[in-house]
This record gives sequence, structure tokens and C-alpha cells, in this order.
Amino acid sequence: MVLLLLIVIPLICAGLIVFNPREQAKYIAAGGSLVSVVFGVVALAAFNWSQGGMDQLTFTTPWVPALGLNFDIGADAVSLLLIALTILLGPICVIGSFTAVVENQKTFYAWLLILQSAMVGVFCARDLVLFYICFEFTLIPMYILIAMFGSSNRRKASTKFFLYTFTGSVIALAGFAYVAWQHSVFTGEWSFNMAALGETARALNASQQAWVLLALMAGFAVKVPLFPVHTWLPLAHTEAPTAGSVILAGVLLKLGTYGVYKFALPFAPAAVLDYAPFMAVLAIIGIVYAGLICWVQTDIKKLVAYSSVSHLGFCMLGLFAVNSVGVTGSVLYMISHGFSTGALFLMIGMMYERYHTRSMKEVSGLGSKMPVWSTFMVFFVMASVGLPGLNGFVSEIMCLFGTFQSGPWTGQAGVTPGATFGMLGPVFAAFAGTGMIVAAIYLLYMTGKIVWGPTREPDDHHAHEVLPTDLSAREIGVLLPLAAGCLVFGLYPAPLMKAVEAPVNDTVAYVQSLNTGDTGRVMVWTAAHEDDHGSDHNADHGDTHTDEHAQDEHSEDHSGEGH
Amino acid sequence: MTSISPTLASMADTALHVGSAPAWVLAIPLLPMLAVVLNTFSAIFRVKTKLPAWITIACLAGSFLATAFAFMTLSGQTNVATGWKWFDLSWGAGQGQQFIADFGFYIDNLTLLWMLFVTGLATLIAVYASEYMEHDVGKGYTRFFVAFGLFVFSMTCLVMGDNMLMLYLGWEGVGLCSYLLIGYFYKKPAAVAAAKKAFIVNRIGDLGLAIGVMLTFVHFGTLEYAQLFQSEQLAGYIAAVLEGRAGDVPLMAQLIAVFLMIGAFGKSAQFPLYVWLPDAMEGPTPVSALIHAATMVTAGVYLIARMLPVFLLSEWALPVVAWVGTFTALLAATIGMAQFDIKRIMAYSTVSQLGYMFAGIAMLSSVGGVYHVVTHAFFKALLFLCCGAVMHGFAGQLDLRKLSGLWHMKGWRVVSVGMLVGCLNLAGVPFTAGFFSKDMIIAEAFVTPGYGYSLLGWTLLFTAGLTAYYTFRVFFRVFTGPVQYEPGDEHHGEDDHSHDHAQDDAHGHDGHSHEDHAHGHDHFHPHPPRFAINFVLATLSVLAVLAAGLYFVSPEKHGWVGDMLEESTAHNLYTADHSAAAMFLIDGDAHAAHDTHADAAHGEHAAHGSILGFNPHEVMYYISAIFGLTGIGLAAYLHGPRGMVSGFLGNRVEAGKCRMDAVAKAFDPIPRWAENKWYVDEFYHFLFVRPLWVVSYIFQTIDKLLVDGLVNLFGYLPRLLGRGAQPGQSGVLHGYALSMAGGVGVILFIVVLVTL
Amino acid sequence: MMTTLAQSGFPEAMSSLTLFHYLFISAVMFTLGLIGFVTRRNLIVMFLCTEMMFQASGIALIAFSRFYLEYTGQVFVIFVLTVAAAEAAMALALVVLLFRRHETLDGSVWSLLKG
Amino acid sequence: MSASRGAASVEAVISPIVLYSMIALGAVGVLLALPRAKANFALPGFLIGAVAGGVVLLVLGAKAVDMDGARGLPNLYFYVFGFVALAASLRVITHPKPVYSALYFILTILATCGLFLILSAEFMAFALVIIYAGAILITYLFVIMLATQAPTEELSENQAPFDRVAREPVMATVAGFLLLAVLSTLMARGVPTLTVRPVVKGDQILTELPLRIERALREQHMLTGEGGILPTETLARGVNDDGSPGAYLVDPIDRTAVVRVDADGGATRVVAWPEDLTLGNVEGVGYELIKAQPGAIEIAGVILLMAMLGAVVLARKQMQIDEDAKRVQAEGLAAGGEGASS
Repeated sequence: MVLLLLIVIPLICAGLIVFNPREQAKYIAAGGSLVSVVFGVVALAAFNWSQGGMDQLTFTTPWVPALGLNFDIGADAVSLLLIALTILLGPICVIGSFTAVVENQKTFYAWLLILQSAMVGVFCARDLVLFYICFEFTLIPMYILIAMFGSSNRRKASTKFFLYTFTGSVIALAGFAYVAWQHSVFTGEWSFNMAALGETARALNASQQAWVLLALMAGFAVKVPLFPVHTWLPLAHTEAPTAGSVILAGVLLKLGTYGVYKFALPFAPAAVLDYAPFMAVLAIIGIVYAGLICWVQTDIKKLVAYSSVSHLGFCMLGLFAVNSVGVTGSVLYMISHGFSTGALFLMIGMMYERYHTRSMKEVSGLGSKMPVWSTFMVFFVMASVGLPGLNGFVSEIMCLFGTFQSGPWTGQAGVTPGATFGMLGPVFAAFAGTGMIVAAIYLLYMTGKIVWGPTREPDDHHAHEVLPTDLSAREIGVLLPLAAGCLVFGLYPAPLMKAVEAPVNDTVAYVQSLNTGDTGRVMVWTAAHEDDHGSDHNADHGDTHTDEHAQDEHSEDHSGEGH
Repeated sequence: MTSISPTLASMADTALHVGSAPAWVLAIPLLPMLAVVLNTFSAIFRVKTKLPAWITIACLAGSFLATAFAFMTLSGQTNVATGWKWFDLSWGAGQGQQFIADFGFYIDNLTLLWMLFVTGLATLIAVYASEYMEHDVGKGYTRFFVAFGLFVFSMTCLVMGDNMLMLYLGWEGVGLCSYLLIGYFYKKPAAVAAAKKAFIVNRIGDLGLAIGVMLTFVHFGTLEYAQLFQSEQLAGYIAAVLEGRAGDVPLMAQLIAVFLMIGAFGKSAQFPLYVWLPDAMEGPTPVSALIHAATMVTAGVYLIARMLPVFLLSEWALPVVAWVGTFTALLAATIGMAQFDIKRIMAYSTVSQLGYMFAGIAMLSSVGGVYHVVTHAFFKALLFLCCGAVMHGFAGQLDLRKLSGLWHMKGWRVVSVGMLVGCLNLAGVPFTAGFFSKDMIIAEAFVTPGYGYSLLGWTLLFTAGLTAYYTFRVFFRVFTGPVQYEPGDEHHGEDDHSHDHAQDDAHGHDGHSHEDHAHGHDHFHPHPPRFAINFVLATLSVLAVLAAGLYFVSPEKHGWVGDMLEESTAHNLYTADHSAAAMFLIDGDAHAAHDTHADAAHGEHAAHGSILGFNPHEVMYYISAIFGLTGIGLAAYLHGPRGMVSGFLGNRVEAGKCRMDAVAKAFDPIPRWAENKWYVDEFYHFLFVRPLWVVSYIFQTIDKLLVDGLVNLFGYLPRLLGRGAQPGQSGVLHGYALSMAGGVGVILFIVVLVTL
Repeated sequence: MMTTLAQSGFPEAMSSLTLFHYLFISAVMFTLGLIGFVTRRNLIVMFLCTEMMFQASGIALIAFSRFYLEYTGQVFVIFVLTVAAAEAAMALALVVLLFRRHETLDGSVWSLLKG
Repeated sequence: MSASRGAASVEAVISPIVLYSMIALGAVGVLLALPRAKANFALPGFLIGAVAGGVVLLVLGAKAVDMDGARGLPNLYFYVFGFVALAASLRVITHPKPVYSALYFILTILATCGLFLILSAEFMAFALVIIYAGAILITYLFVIMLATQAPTEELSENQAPFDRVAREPVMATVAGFLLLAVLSTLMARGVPTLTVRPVVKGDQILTELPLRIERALREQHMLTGEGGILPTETLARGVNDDGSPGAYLVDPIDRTAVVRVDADGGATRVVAWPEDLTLGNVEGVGYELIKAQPGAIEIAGVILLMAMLGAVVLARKQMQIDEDAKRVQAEGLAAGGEGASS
């Protein structure tokens, strides 16, 4: 129920904004998002963190019963943490935009809140159709935010963002639809319950799973974004307004990784192991390639945008390591990246508000001009670099660790107790590790240009009429929670690890249990599954299938004769 | 297992007792952290006094006292104090199925030894910095001390961490502080570049370390020292090595040491990753003294000492370390000889001495290596602080050609004496601490059998001579001779910084220094150090001298340091068995262990190596003294002032001219190349940085044209199709109606045909 | 089935006429309306033709209603009539408007979509 | 399945050769009849079209005779009305003058109403006459007169050029008659496969009006003296589970009702409904409309209202703009005048 509130409250506030005067829009938005935070805390408090399945804080009501559609929401630890991230970024984005958005305030804040609802909906959906609707619906507010409030090239950016990600997710929809169809063939009734479909998907044979995986990855990889399909991101980030960038980097990209975690791994476990090296190679290329591209950027927002590509590569790597450390690291990465990169975008926005440029060639050496800003900047850069003690390190090193463990170690059983089954390994980890060096190179290059060095300002620079030279109290207030989050996350992440341990271990244990060879995978799974969960899925799946099919034909004939 | 030597077995036994340390031990790392927090509040409230310095000094002194107390109560034991859980993840109950790393601290003698000099020196240098940085009070002062405190905290994590991830945290944490402090004068592009370089080069090493840590976890299933060093697996490997079955150790396990070694090379500025350290001298001098001479750069030595059992598994790791260390020592010494910036000379000297430490520990003289760390920490900190005092007094002047005769100047006596003490130590003049520690290393090179180790020994001896030469070159040029000086170029360095802010709030300055800077060169008066700096220099001088005494504490264990290391991982195979163990590494001769382990350790060494037919440990005192004194003599002859030693040796009468000029001219290109650091930086730039930059640009182009271009092409396809279909859209209603009707007709027609 | 016809409120009138007879009339009328809609350029006549197509569908609906002995078909014709009336009102208003603007009733003039 | 479909061929209804050839012939006729720029083949077109339509109807009738035995061309009205309706609609689309088109359309509607009457949809027939012929078409006529350009020298006989020339007649005719051909094929195939529900809808509705049945039975008894029910008798009701009286026991399939002989219960008997007890067309349509489609009829009302409002708004808009333009112009003139005078 509290999750429903988290979805509904922003929507109500968006409605209030529409029907209230323009001047009140931002206060309503701030109030609404803060109320959401309160309920988010309630949700966190009410949650039982030691439990695995996605069956807490549920709310279900029939939607289209004929198709087995339910409005079905609930959470496990992973999704609840992502929801928490979403609603934490909510007020930060709203309050951070107080001075940046001057025109069309009602539109801006209303869509921002709607976007928040949609994102919460994605993370708590238990029904595939609900998930997909929310997943796609996030595009619309984001499109409007970019297209209406972006910078000069916003039309191209927003169109590209929309079409690119939309195309990808339509392919994912095909994958979903295939699984749902198979489910209806197996069981004779339509259902879009994610758990039920997961069961069905696992029963598919290896090649079917491979196709399902590829279809899902087509959608999620674009969203993440993975290497060859990343080009929408820098453009969208560069053109988006600050709040849009924060949400985009902080949450929207996580829809992709969350999708991989929630669907690709459990829906196609056999194929995941087959395709892990391929995906990992793409991720590693992304890490290094995007990192090096960052280095030669002059627009710092573009730099940070490319850095997201690089960082999310680690996240994907951890997921495809398919072991506890890797997947946990990946989940933590989703959250931690939201903090540090979101904060970096905010910082850039604050600078942009004052100087109306983001080019390192025009602005540099702000260390003496804006010491507080610079302090925060260095802090968040360090978080992003992956400095131990801050959030980036925890997740990054776990992703690398997971990748490293997940290797060809099994031949030496007993000799390598820390190893797990997997398709990656030390070579992957080593190559990905070079990303750490590259990250240091480009982020310190940026810091060296923009924070350190002799002060340089644009020629036509005037003091902002509202904002002080350095950060205002409001801006510091926006940044402090993020900074505190980075610090706490970096120094005391153990509770988070414990929190996601149960769901992650479930997923991983499942995929790992398939490692007994190529031919027997599905069989092994079926047997294991029966042992685990009783007999709601029969071993003679194929038989029931054919029987039903025969019946179908029979009844058709019958009706035909009736005429 | 049966044939492991009893000593080894007993070693394994003693290492098993891991107790839990009392909670107050946590004060050692947390007091510096407290200083950081308090100083952050100082920054928030914009404190414009020296309060941050006092806070830092108090906290660091408290930390030192806690360490000292720990030394008194806990030495000889191995204890773990856990703060809180940091990484905590499990996916099974078996070994290696938990990913656990606590924010905890591992306290054994090695840790205590390190922490004693780290916290002690940090406290002293904080006192020094409180005066040295005073021109920045109200501005960078707080920032400086925040980073300073953070550094000490990180260093405690590095040294005391009870698992490898804590080590990694400290490892990168000190890197961050190093970055922040090198870039302290952030308006100077050189400082910014140096800071960046330091961080990035360190990161390369860090990657090696990270891979080493991962390999360790995969192989031993744990990251915690306590479990690692107790693990039967490790004991089994070591046994295999000792029995000459080195091939039984899996390749991957051997690689652990190799990767850890890369990390150590990065942090401790060994070839090829040493290039950042000389540039790091752009930071304030107290920083150079503490971080880039005494403590942080010795982290690599600590790492090898801590992980020595793992290093023993590898056939190549330790020999490579020995060779690289020796080569670095020689290379850095040659560069140091040709520099004119006294701080850079000290920096290269540091690189060189670190090479000694690495060589020492790699030649299985962990005592020698660690002892050298300790003595070097004192005398090199002293040297740097003296250089800093000079720099401070002469407005940033560091060129030895422009300074002369400080000994004779009023107020500079403490500095001069301190410098002399430091130089004597560094040059290895007999009966100084540096003399003893260096001798241990060099002698070990002749004792330990290994691939060309005696060649390394001679190289190290030769390098010792070079060291003496360049050390006293500085001393003779700057502190003796006629009183001459030129003020430094104030527009680089910290004073530049203060100028900028002078207009903003002048009252934040103490008038004295401000006046000096404002007046410029015509009326330049050097200001000699005041109480705080002199006090620290004096204290350090005394300590540097006294450090020699450690050699005579418990001599049966090679001095106090040997005593300390005996109860730690660094001891491992040393005292009793070390040469034997080394022999197994090299020769695989299992029986020798039984023959030798019972013998007295000292007498045994002679059997394995000699120098010119003598026992190296006995004759090394003389040989190295000869090399050292020769170097000093050469320095005196080439750089000494006229009138020194009855006018016999030197002939220098003004600051910038000496006999060396002619010599340098005679050997023309070589000194110039050496002065330009053998063009290694340029080589790296050409070989790595530039290509990477070009590749980045190529990638960017590819991204724009190829990757994005393909996408845009797909985006363009519908438009092309649309162009093709456009004529159909006449916009006339009839057309649409007609095509609709026709379409329905055609579809139905198809239905008719199909259902025929 | 046929025996109940007389009792059903539908007088005996079908006799030998099958449903096809009416549907054929309806189809022809629909086709003529369609052809008229496409070929005529006068907006008013075009709308007349649409009305004619409505008429044709009405015949079909009522024929089905009769055939199935149901009233739903007739009810639908009422709705068709409603839509036709609404359409006529709107369309004629539009025609007047357009005529005012261009002083012509030629439908092909209104082809702003043409690129 | 497919076999059974194949069995329902066109031949059961009409000879396909005749059907398709006449459709083609009709197409030619329509094509000729459509207005042309130069030559005018309207008359031959009509004739050909009439022949085609007539032949088809004749053949249909002949086939019906075959099916119906000896009665011969039964229900001549159908053929007459059908022919008139089609001929009038042909004229609607071919007449170059919109006014005549509208008038012919009224004829079409009237003929259609005749067909409706044959189909015993009296209500719809009269509603159509009133609404279509009476209201809508008159509006059309008004608009035609309102919107037609004043005749000038160039416009002969008050005909706009766009009325005199058909647009793409060949394409349109081919497409239209192709559609007709496949439609009639499908209809001819499909009609024989249709099935009818066993219950007559009107009877079923009557069961929901039991008092009406009771009244008819009483009247039957009173008027004829036989059949029906006595004044003392009442229709029997079932009993619900909870003991309350349930539904009346009337059977729409057998057209019978159960009657309670004594007022105080006990014996019952079954009577047949009167033969002439049927639901009237208006009754049926009204009942269906209100009972089954209450929402739809509300929506239809709203649509009509909106259409009215829309028509008003659309028609007014132009006037307003004109007024505004005039006002602006007037103000501009006044200002200009002042400027000039000062």
C-alpha cells in the first residue's frame, strides 16, 4: 500500500501543480517529493530485509482479468533500494531546479513528478505489462523535459533519445510477448505475472532462451547503455536540463540494469551463461572506449555523460559475472552511481547557471572563485573515480571481484576456494580494471582544468542576479544529502550488502545451478525446480502442451462443423 | 608436509594465536579522523587562526601516544580490533564463500613498528607545518591540515588494516591525500599536473594491487590477514617451496606476488613507475617530508613485508624486486647527482633509497629493508624539513647555485646542523643509522644466493658512493662557503597564493611575511626559521642520530627491528632459516634446510656468500665506509668551498661556480642528460601518453562517425522510405477514399481466393 | 425455425426472399455511394454519398435484424441515423465555412496536406 | 472446415456467370453515366445500368421461384423498391446539379423505406422518412442553395465546373465494382451458413412482460370464449429458494403459460398463448433501445448536442473574425484619420 502511495502522491501533486498558480508550482513539487521521501522511509522501515522474494509491501487489484493482467506491485530489497534512490533524488532535482527553470514552471515540475511516479512504478511492478507500461512511460516525461527545457540542440537530442530507447524496448517487448505466449501455451491461460513468466521462461530450451535473452538485451542494453548502442546518451545528457540529467543518470539508466537483473538473468539463465563473455566484452569495450573518449571532451557535461557509459559497463560486467559478489556489486553500483554521477550533474548545472557555458576552454580554475563548489566537486569526482571509503569503490571493486572470481577456476577445485562458476575471469577483470586508470585520467583531467589552475571566466560573464558567486544555502542543502550518502555508502555498505543478499543469492544460485553441461541444462533445472518448489510445473511439460494443442484443434473442428 | 623444517612448523604455530585487541587501539586511526572532522568544521566556520594546526597536532600526538602504549602492552602479540563491518556478503557456509572485510585493525609488531614512526613523524611534521604554512592561515591552512589528518588516517588504515581491502583503502587514501597536497598550490599548473601525474601513475600500481588482492581471495578464499596467514593452503604451498617442489604451487598463486609487486612499485616509486615522485615536490615541503619521503612511499616495502609469505611462493617476484630496486637506486642516484634543485635531489635520493629498501627486502633481509625504512624516515624527513626551512626563508629559492654559506648566517645554525646530520646519515658515514641499515642490505646481497645478487651488491655499493657524493654536494654548496643568496622567484609557490588573497583580507596574514613578499628582491631579507621549525629540526636530528642505537638493541636478532619483525609475517623465514629458504627458492635443495636450521644463523651466512673472500657482514662496515667517504671527498673536492679542511679540498668562492663545472663540461652530454632525468618523462610521454591521446581522439571520431553514424543511418531510412511513398499522399480526400476502397476490395478479394 | 415466424411479431413477408436479396441491394447502393464519393468533387454531393452509404448499411442492418428476429439491428440503425445527423450538421457547417473561405465547393482544393 | 465453406458457393443463390457479368455491365453503365467534360453518355449509361440491375433482380427472383415452388415472383414490391432505390442512387451520383442529387436522394430514401416496410421495420421506415427526408435532406438543400455560386456568364446552367466533371471515374468504378463483386461473392457464400437462434426475440421480451400475456389471455377468453384464462385464474409464479414468489412461469419457446386455477393455490394448468399475441415493432425497438442500450442512447444524445453546438460554433466563427477584422480596420482608419488631421 505504501508503494501505491509512492506512485500516487507525485501524480496528485502533479495534478495540484496544474490547477494552481505558476508561482506555487515549485513549492508544491518540493512538498510532494518530500512527502514521498517520508513515505519512502516508512516503506524502508516496514520492510523485512532478510527475505528474498518480490512479495513484500504488495498491492494487487485486477486490471484486465480476461488477459490475466493485474495491477500488481510489490518489492524485494533490490527494487526497494532503487525506489529509495528514486524518491531521494526527487526533492533534490526539484529543489535543485528552483532557479534554473524560469519558464513553463508548471509543465516542468508536473512532468518531473510524473516521471518519478513512472520510475517507482517500474521498480515495484510485479506484472510484466505494468512494468513495460511504466518502463515506456518514463520516456514521455523525459522527452518533454529535454525537448522543452534543454539547451540549444534539444530537439535532435530528445527525438533521438526517444526513438532510440523506444526502438530497443519494443524489441524487448517482443521477447516479453514471446514468453507470455509460451506461458499461455504451457498453462492454457494468460498471465503476465513476472514470477509465473519466469518459471515458463526457464523451461524453454537453450535456443529459445537465447532468443529471449537477445530480445531483452536489445531493450535493456540501449537503456543502460552498453557499448555500441550508447550514442544517444551523451547527446541527451548534454542537452537535458540539470534535473533531467540527474534523473537520467541517476535512475533511468538503472532501468536497463534493473531490467537485466530482473529479467535477463532469471528469464534466460542458460543463455546468460552462454552469452556472458560476449556481453562482458561489450561492457569492457564500453568501459575503456568511453573512458578514453571522456578524456578528449571539452564539454564537461558530455564528459560526465560518457563517464556514465564507462561506469555502467562495470555494472553490466558484475551482472554477467553471475555470482553473488558481482551481482551485489552491480546492484550497489546502480545506487551508488545515482549518488555520485547525479551529484556531478547537479554541480555542473550549478556552474552552468552562473557561467552559461560548460566548456573547459572557457571556464577553469574555479577553486579560488568558488571554494565550496570546488570542494564538493573534488569530493564527487573522487567518489566517481572509485576512491575507497566512498561509494564508487565499494560497488566497482565488487563488480571487478565478481568478474575475477567468475572464471575458469573450476578445474582446480579446492585449490581456489574463492572462485565461482562463470564464463568471465581474471583476464576480463584485468581489462576492465584498466577502466579504473582511465577513470582517474579523465576525471582528474577535468578537475585539473575546471577546479585547479589559474582562474578563467568567460569574457561576457556577469554575476548572476539571484545566485551568489559561490553556492547558496539551498544548493549546499541539495548536495549535502548526496555527499553524506556517498560517505556512508563508502564506509558502511555492509547493511546494504546484507539487505540485497537474499534476493541476489536466489537469482545467482539459480543460474549457477545450471552449470552441469550443455545438453542437460533444462533437464537439470526441471529436476532441481521440482525439488525446490513442489510440482506446480510438471515434468511432462511437453506432453500437456501437445495435448492442449490437440484439443484446440479438435474444438475448432467442432465449431466448424456446427455451421 | 613431513619434511618442513621444525622452525617453519613452529612459525606456523606462533602465528596461530590471533587475539582481539582492546578497543582503545581504535584511537590510533580514529584520532587523525577526529582531526579531519574538527578541521572540516573549522573550514565551515572559516577559522582564521592556527587552530587547525593545534587540533591536528593534538590529535596526532594522541594517536602517537596510543601507538606507544600499544607498543608497550601489545608488542609480541597478534591482535585484531574490529571497528565495524565494511564488506559483508556471504553466499554459502564454506571457505571462500564469504566476502568479508571489516573496518578492522590488525596489530602485530610490524604494524606497531610502522605506526610508531608514522604517527611520531606525523606529529613532529605537523608542528613544523604549523609554522611553515602560516602564510596561508585563513585560506589554505585548514585545507592543508584536513588533508594532513586524512593522510595519517589513511596511512593507519594501510598499515593497520586487518584485511587486504583495508590495505587497499589506505593505499588509495594516501594516494588521494598525496594528490590533494601535491596540488595544494593549485594555481600553479605545474603543481596541478604533478598531482594528477602522481595519482594516475599510482593508479596503475593500484590496479596491480587490486588484481593481486583478487587473486589472493580466489586462491585463499579470504581477505583477512588473520585467516590468510593461518590457512593450511598457504602453509602447504610454503612447504612445497621449501621442499623444492616449487612447481606444485599453482601458477596463479605465484602470480599474486607479481601483481602485488606492481602495486608496491607504484606506491614506492620504483622503476618504471617512479616518475611521479620527483614531480611531487611541487607540494609544500612538510608534505614532501612526511608523505613523499618518510611514510607513504614506504608502503610498498610494508606491503612486501606484510605479504612476505605470499612472495615466497613465487619464483620470480623477489628476484625481480631485487633487480628493480637496485636498478632504481642506481638510476635515481645518477639523476640526483645532476640536479640543481635541492628538493628534487632529495626526491631522487628518496627514490634511490627506496630502491635499497626493496633490494634489501627482496634479498630476504627484511630486517635490513625495514630498518632502512625506519632510519630513512628520520633522516630523510630531517633533510626535507631543512630544505623546506631554506625554501621558506629564501622565498622559495631551491637552486643550489644561488645559495651559499648558510652555516655562517645568523639564525640558520639549527638548520645547518640538522642538514649535516641528515647528510651524514644519508651518505652512510660510519656509525650513523643510515650506515648500519644500508650495510645490512648490501651485505645481504653478497650473502643471499640468487641470480647475480653479488653484482647487485657491487652496484649498491657503488650507488652508496654516488649517494654520498650528491648528498654532500648539496651540503657543501648550500651550507658552506661564502654567504651569498638570491631570493627565489616568488611567483611560483605558496607566496603567489598568498598574494592573491592579500587584497581580499589582509588581516589574515602575519605582517612579517607579508612585508617581505611585498617588497620584492631589492630589499630581500631571508627570515630564518622560528621556534617551531627549529624545535622539530632539533628533535629529528637527535632522533636520526639515536636511530643508530636501535642496531645495538638485541643484537642477536639484528637489532631492535629484527626483534620486532620476529613476531610478524615479515619475519617468517628470516633469522634462522632465511638463507636456507632462499636456497630452496633458488636451488630446490631440500636437505640443506635440515643441515642448517639448527646452526647459529649468523655464522651460517658466510657459507653462502662472500665479498672478496670475507664474511660480508663483517667487512661490509669497512667497505661501505670507504665508498661513502670517497663520495664525500669527491663532493668536497668538486663543490667544497675554498678554505675548507685547510684550504686543501675545495676552491669554490662564489655560489654558482665550482670545480664541477669544468668536469661537467668535459663529459658534456651525460650530465645534461642526467639533469634531464635521462629523458624518461619525455619517453613515457612519447610512448604512452601521446598515443593514448591520439587513440582517444580516434575513438571519439569513430563514435561520432561510425557508431552514431550507423544509428543515424537507421534513423534516416524511414525518411527515405517516406520520400518514396510521399507521392501517394496527395492530400486530396478522394485519393484516400479511393485507395481505402480499393484496399478493402483487394483484401476481400484475397479472402475470396483463399477460401475458395 | 420458420414456423415461429408468424408468432414472432414479424408478419409473414419474407416468403421466398432470402437475406441475400437485401444484402445485395445494400452492397450495390454502398458501391454507388462509394463511387460517388470518389468521383464527385462537390463537397455537398460527397456528403450526400456518405449518407447514401449509411443508408446502405441501414438496409443491411435491418435485413439482419429481420433475419435473426432481433431488434438490435434496428436499434443500430437508430444510432447510425444519429451519427448521420450529427455528421450532416457538422459537415454542412464546415462546408459553409470552407465555402466562405474559398468561394468554391470543390473538394480537391482542400489539399493542404500535399507536400 | 474448408470443405464446408467451399460447399456454400454462389450458385445456391444466383448463377455466378450472370452475377459477375451483370456487375461488369453495371460498372460500364455507371462509368458512362458519370458526368464527363465533353461528351455526355448519361442516358446510355443509365440504360445499361438499369439493364444490369434489372437482370440481376430478375434472375434473383427467378431463382427464388425455384426455391419457393409455384408462387412466382412473390413480393413484387421488393423488386420494385429495390430497383427504384438503386436507380435513384445512380442518379444521385451522376446528376451534375447538386440540387437534383439531393432530390434523388430523397427518392432513394423513400424506396429504402419501402424495403424497410417489407422487412417489417415500420418504426424505422417512418423514422427514416421523417428524419432523413424531412430534416437532413432539407438542410442539405438549404446549404446547397446557400453555398452555390451565383450563376455567371461562364457558368452555364448554374453548374460549377467541378460538378460537371467526374474525378478519376475509371479507377473509382473499377475499385467500387471490384469491391461489389467480392462483397456479393462473400455474401452469397456466407448467407446459407448463417443460423438462427431458436427463441424469437419478441417472445422472449414478452416473457418479461407477463401481465401483458395475462391480459391477452383474458381478452382471448372474453372475446372468443375459448382458450385464454378465466377471470378467477391467474398466471402462476415460481418459488425462490427463500420462499418468496419468483418469476412467472411462461415459456417463450412453446408459447405457453402456467395458470393457477384457484386463487389460493393448488392446481395449475398450462395454456397456449393467443396466436395473435406478438410484440409490435415499435414496442420491440423501444424495449431493446431502453433496456439493452441505455448508455449508448445517452451518448447518442450527447453527440447530437455536441454536433449542434459544433455546427453553431463553426458557422459563427467566420462571422466573428469578420467582425473583429472590421473593428480593427475601423480603429485603424480612425487613428489614421486623427493622425492626418493633427
